[in-house]
Amino acid sequence: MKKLAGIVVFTVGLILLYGVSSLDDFPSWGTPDSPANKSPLSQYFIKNTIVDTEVPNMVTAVLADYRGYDTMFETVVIFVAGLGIFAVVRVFEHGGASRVVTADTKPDIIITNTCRLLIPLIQLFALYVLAHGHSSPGGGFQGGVIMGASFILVALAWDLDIALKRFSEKQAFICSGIGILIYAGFGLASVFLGEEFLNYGIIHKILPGVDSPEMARYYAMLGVEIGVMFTVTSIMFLIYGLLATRGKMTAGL
Amino acid sequence: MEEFIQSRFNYWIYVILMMIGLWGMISKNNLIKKLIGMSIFQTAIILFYVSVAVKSETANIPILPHHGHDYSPKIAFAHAVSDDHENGGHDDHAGHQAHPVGPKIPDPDGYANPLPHVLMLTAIVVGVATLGLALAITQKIYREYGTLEEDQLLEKVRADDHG
Amino acid sequence: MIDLFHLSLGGISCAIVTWLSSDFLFRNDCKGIGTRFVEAGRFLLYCFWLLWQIILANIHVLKLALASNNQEMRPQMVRFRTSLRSEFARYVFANSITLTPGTVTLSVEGDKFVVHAISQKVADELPGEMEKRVAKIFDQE
Amino acid sequence: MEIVAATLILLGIVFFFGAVIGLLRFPDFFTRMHAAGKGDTLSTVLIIGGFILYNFSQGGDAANWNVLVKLCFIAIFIMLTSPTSTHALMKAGYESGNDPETLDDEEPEEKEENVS
Amino acid sequence: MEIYSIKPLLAFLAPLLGLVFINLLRKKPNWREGATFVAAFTQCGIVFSMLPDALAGNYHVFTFLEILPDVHIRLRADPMGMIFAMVASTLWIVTTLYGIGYMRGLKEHAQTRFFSFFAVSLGATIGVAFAANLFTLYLFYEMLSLATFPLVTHHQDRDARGGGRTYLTYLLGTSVAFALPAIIFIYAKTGSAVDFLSPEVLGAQIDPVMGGILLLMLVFGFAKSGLMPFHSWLPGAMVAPTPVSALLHAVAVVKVGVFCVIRVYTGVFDQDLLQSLDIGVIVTYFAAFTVLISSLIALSQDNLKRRLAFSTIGQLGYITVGVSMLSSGALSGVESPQAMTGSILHIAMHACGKITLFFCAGAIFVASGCKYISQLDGIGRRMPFTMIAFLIGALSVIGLPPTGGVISKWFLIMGALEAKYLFVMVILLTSSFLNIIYLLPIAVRAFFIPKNEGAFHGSVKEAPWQCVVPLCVTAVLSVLLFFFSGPLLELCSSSADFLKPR
Amino acid sequence: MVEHAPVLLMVVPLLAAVFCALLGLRWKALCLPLTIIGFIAALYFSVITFLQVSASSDHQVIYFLGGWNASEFPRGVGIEYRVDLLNGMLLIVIAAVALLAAIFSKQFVSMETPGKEPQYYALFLLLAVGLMGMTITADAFNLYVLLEVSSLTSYALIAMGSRRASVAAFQYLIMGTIGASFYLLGVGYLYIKTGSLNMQGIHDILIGEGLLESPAVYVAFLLIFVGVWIKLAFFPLSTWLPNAYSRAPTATGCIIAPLMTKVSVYIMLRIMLTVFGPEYVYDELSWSGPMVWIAVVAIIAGSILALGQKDLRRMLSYLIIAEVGYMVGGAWLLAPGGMARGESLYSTATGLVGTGYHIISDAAMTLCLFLAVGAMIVKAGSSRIEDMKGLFRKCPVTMACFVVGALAMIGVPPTCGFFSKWYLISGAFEAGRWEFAAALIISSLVNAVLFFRIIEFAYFGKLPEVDDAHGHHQRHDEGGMEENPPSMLVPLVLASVALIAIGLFNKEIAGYLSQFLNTVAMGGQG
Amino acid sequence: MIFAFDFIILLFLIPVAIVALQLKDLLAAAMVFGIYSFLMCLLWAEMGAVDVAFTEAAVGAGVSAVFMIATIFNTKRNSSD
Repeated sequence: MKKLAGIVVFTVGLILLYGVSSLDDFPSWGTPDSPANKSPLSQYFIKNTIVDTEVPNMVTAVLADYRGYDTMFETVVIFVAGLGIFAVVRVFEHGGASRVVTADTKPDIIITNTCRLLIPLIQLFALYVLAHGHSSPGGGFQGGVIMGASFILVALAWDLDIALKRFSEKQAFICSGIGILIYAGFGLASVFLGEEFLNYGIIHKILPGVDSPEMARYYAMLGVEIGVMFTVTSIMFLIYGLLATRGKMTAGL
Repeated sequence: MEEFIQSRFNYWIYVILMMIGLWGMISKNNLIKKLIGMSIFQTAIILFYVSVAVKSETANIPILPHHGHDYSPKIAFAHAVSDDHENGGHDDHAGHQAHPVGPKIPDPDGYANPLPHVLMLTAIVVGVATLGLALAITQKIYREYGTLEEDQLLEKVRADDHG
Repeated sequence: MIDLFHLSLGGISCAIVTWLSSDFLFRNDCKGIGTRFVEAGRFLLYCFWLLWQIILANIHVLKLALASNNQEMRPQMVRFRTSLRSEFARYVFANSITLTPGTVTLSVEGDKFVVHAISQKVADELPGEMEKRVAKIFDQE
Repeated sequence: MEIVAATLILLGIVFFFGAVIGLLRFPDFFTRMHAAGKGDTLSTVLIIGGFILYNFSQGGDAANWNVLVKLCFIAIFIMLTSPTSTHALMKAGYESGNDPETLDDEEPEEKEENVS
Repeated sequence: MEIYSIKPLLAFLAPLLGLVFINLLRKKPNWREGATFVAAFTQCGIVFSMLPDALAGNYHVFTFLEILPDVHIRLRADPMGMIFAMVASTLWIVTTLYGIGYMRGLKEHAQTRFFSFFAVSLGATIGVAFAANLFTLYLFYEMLSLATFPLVTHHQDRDARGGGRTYLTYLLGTSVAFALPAIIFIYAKTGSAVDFLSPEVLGAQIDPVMGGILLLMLVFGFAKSGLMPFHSWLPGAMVAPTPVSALLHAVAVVKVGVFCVIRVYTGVFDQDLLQSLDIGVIVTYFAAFTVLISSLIALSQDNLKRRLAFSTIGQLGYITVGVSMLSSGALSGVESPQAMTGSILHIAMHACGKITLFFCAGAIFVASGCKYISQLDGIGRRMPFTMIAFLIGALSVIGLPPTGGVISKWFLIMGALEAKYLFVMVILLTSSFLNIIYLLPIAVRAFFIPKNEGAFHGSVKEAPWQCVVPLCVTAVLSVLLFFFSGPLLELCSSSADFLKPR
Repeated sequence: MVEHAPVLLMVVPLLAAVFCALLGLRWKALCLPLTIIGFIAALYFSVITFLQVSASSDHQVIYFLGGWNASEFPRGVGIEYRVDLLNGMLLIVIAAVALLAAIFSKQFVSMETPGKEPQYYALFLLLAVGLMGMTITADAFNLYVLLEVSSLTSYALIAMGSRRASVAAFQYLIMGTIGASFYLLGVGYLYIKTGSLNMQGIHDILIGEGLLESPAVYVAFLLIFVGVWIKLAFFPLSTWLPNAYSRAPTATGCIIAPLMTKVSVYIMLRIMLTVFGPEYVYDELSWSGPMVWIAVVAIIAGSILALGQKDLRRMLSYLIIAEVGYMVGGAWLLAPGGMARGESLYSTATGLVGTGYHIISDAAMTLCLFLAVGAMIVKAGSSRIEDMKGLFRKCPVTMACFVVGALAMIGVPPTCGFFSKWYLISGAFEAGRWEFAAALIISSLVNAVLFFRIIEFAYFGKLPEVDDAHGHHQRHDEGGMEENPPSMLVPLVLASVALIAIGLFNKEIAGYLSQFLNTVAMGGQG
Repeated sequence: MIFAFDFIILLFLIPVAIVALQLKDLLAAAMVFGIYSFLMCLLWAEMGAVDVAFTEAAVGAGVSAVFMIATIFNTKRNSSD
């Protein structure tokens, strides 16, 4: 078995090396002249994101607008992961179920106090990452992960029960669903306004104070990212809760 | 030779990392080890994509310095369209001439290619989703069989099949 | 990038965080806003003192690390009871101890502190002046 | 200004260096944690301070203020988290039965330890 | 001349409609059997109503749909199909009556299922008879295989299981393994599923070697013809209730097999191609071999039905031999060869004779419970009608006057002479002789040897009238065919006219 | 709304899934109706899309998501959907299969995964969404994302089952991730050589810039195909399939088994024809010889392994491997050099028509069989073949449907299995690949043996309660009948009717497929 | 683009990856895997992919490590290989 694995691995490696090693075929690393970098597609993105969408961060613009559909399904992937993990590990033990015995159930004063100080900051940072994702690295997903991490931190510093009091399992599910609904809602809104799915430009017709499709895209992207954040935050927390408690959702790590 | 190494180094390392990851996935006995291998594998692929996007020396991160709104949307939009379609998107100087007071067009060589970055954001998300699900399945396996070693596991499954 | 839209986003973010976790940051509401500002001011002063202490201690540890023979190294556990009453004050104290190189708070249970010190010199300084200064911040002398 | 900044950064590196030496030389888990956990706090803060000064020296328009605030936040963050993490690690080590090498019993240096 | 008409379809659908009613009326046995009768008479009526047109050379044609590009499911009542359809539908009526007697006499279970699948089988048989092209033929051929499976395994016991397994393995196996690829190959070559009226389509596309292989694949693919290496399903299928053996395994199914073989020879390959196929001789040899060996095996069988089954295999061999001689070069230039006529005629003649024999075997079983020939000593006195019918049937199968078998055998032997296949003639004669040896003694024993101990219960009487009447009818039919074979002969020779170059 | 049908057919079930997960928390009973509504909507929109496609002049409907229209912007700036005749049909099949499986699963979900109905149905919907997206997307990376959506849902759906299911799901996950990652990597190689992610765009650049001989493209091809082969369980890479499919919860098996591999085969076909193009796949590579041989091995191995199984679902799983061999072999039947000789794809690709047709018919067959087997397992209490005794008497309708499915699998006319074999074998003859035809015939025979064995058990085995008490009696036929509830029977009967319907309308379907190939050939030239 | 920096991190990645796979203590392996992710994230940031690096920092070095540790905590810490 190990031998077979070795053979497979080396074959794959050789094939890949064969692919990248040909000097006149495979573009060198970092050359601006590679077909990928010279292609109209890449050039279009660099040149036109700002005029199409008013968003300086090309990655965000491409992510949330040009390839917004991908991102919608990226969110769905997260949602699927949450649902799937719930479906796989969640056990329902009503009544006198034994709590998971943990190494130290008593919260430590130093840690809890640090977390008390940090968690609001982390959450603020998460929101900053989300809101500022248009002009600096970041966006809904990163913000969502950080936000989720803040709740995970609560669970780590105190106890999952405490965390669940702030953000219960049910709320997590609802938030994750709402995130996708927000995303798909933007898409459907553009459908109802007579354009293609996720063609945010048209939303300027109903958005007060926005007169150009470009700005509409700008704002819609923010809205979409908020949707992503909702889903990611809640699912990250949910996954942590489920994994840390073997699906019992009480006490735990 | 130095040139050769330097121009491919990223790719070679990615291949090696991928081999390591694949080897971990296939031949490791412990399920969590397999998952670590899987993550290494996926990360190596992301490395590949990110390497594709690099434009050495000349390029900046794909975020425009936001000096107000000096990219005039309306004109630039029309220009961009005509530019890309009549000149195949390669010649932006012509665009400048066509619009003497025209907008500032970002230089395509001045920024890293944003598209692979976008793709890889998605890939990372997919990776973490897969990892989470796999860990959940691992926990379920442990709950049912009490072991995470593949050989013991397969034996127990076989016993299940016969029993 | 400072425009109305982003400012309002910032405002909204703050509001959201307040709504989400204000009860974390301010656990008891009995203190007035004035007290809090005063405490913050004192805390800032304390920080500068602490930074100085940290530098001193760091040099000490550096010396320890670089010394050819570890004569001065006397790892030991120091146990003592603190006079600080509020939990947050104890927390600040414990963190300060940890921040100063050479001493690390191992556990805080009630008013009992267990501190691990790396040398006799730093062990002797405990709880010492630091506790007093912390107490001063929070009016707990 | 730039010279001060460079000095601060250098100083930070010196403290880092000390921490690394300590990490290598100290006899047991706890003492090593002293070196590792604290050396970097000060040095990071110093280095960040150097960055701040350097940043100022480049002229102060809005973007740099932006950077300044971010750097300050990082420094505060490290000051806040570093002692906590050190504490958590030490405590975990203490409670998992890793007896610290204390004044009373001088032990040989090659003591098996568990990093995590 | 082709007439677009719905009649062939109706003939096919009549049993299927019957099936619906049989199932609807499953709670009322008498009504249910009534439905079967109605279906049988309807079918028979429809088939015979097409006879005048068929004799006049006007073929009724019905096209279902274009199921594959350029492949239609098409039914056509041409003379050869007419003969077969007439035989099958006529005998269905008789068999139904017999079946009722048999099933009720033995208090068999699942009678609704029995009659349902019986009807489906008959539908499929008619479908085969009227199939106008190779694809349609294959379709109904497979339908018949599957529809008869529940009948073969009717008893649902260990024997039935084994028999059924062999049955399906051989029939489905050969058809899927040989016939289907051949048909698909022909389709791939010609873009159509050769219509039986235009065999030259294939001839233009194919070289002799490939043609020979195709011929072999098709002949052996239609294993219902009982050609020797693939014959053992037939004795295996004898576990079925006797009406099934009688109608299906003496008439419908096996005749479908040889019918398919005849179709292959006459409808798929045109004469020029056939003449050039040296490999076709193999079929003749195999068939001759089958005739001889099966007769020898039949001699050694004590089980009456099995003996009859092997006899059937031999008789099927006659038909195959007759038709396979078409592929020898000797017949070139001969219009409507006599062997061909003999073959087609033998379908009808043998059907009447053999069904009589099976009916008798069944009647004996119903009346006395005897399955073995050695138990039959003296039974002729208790069951005179049955055993006289048996005698007539045996004569017909052997080919002695005054029964229909003589005529077809005559044509076959003349055909062999015509094709200068002397060894075929010798084998046919030898086989007839063997037929005498293994069939006549049964009747002789039944009448002349006194009853010995433990053979059958003393109280054996004739079987129920529903059993006896049919077997008398078929026996009489066998005799009548000898005297009134005119229309049949006419049909046969017009069938053989297929071979004329058009 | 009509012009948005290509996207609505995914968005509506997606929303249904979300609502299912949300409302299900409070009202569990809402889940199934929501699922069914979602799939009915999907079916409706698929049919509309297909009608649009067949009505359009160039037989395809292109939908630009986000409005990044290729006529105004460079191709591939946005993501586009491209529905042609083949994937239009496939959409309908997916929606219909999912609908039937959802109805069927009613009895099982609460039994096999208690308390998790909302999640189950949500995942179920999302699986179908992912599969539908995979079929119609024209963007190579979007395909990856949707592939992962469907894969993750299927891992979860399988792992929800018994304890053995979780191990199988883990193996599946590892293999699936390797496959998907290889695919992603292959797309990366293509991207670096062409700079495009749009399938048609990649193809145009490959042809236009003469990249057909580039090693990187070759490696991309290898990687993508190995990835896809893992996903579709092509023989040597199929080790995960039997475990995963046979141990999955019954309801899960009913949707995964019919759809996953078939859609993956379609993906392979699509990549062959659209991304690399027949010029590359058939002419440049000339892999047809070895590929068909591997397919032959796959068919034979799948069939023989199936022979050795005692468990009904496991047997079916091995048969899926054989069926995959049919389709892969059929897709590669085209002789190398044909394109260069100027033969149009349209006139020489009966094998491809057969593959396309078999994708559809195999989806229906597998659905019918898995549904029937699910229903049989309920009645027999186990999935072992020996335990199927006497089922004909107990549940005749179920067994009749099973027999129809079995006949289709064997390839008996007029079921669809016969016609797909017909096309495949005639394609093999056309290409002169005798071994492939022989393998198909052998597999048919083995299938006959396999299914016949089961039917035998079900038909002959005596039930304890039906004995001489009822024997020799007219009412014997009805004795001991306990048919499954209508929620199981209706989908089952519909599925078996569909088998015959697909068979009878094979000419129309094949016509669409030829038309599709014609379009591909046109696109390849243009 | 700083080639040396890139070079060093890349070279460093390989041993880290191998160690992550070879450690018998799963918790340690998970931590080393976190280091691997973090190195990757540095590398990407250096290559100009800031968004990707940011995400990897949050996900690879953060959340996935936490998930892994949670699982290891709930299952078994030692592996046979």
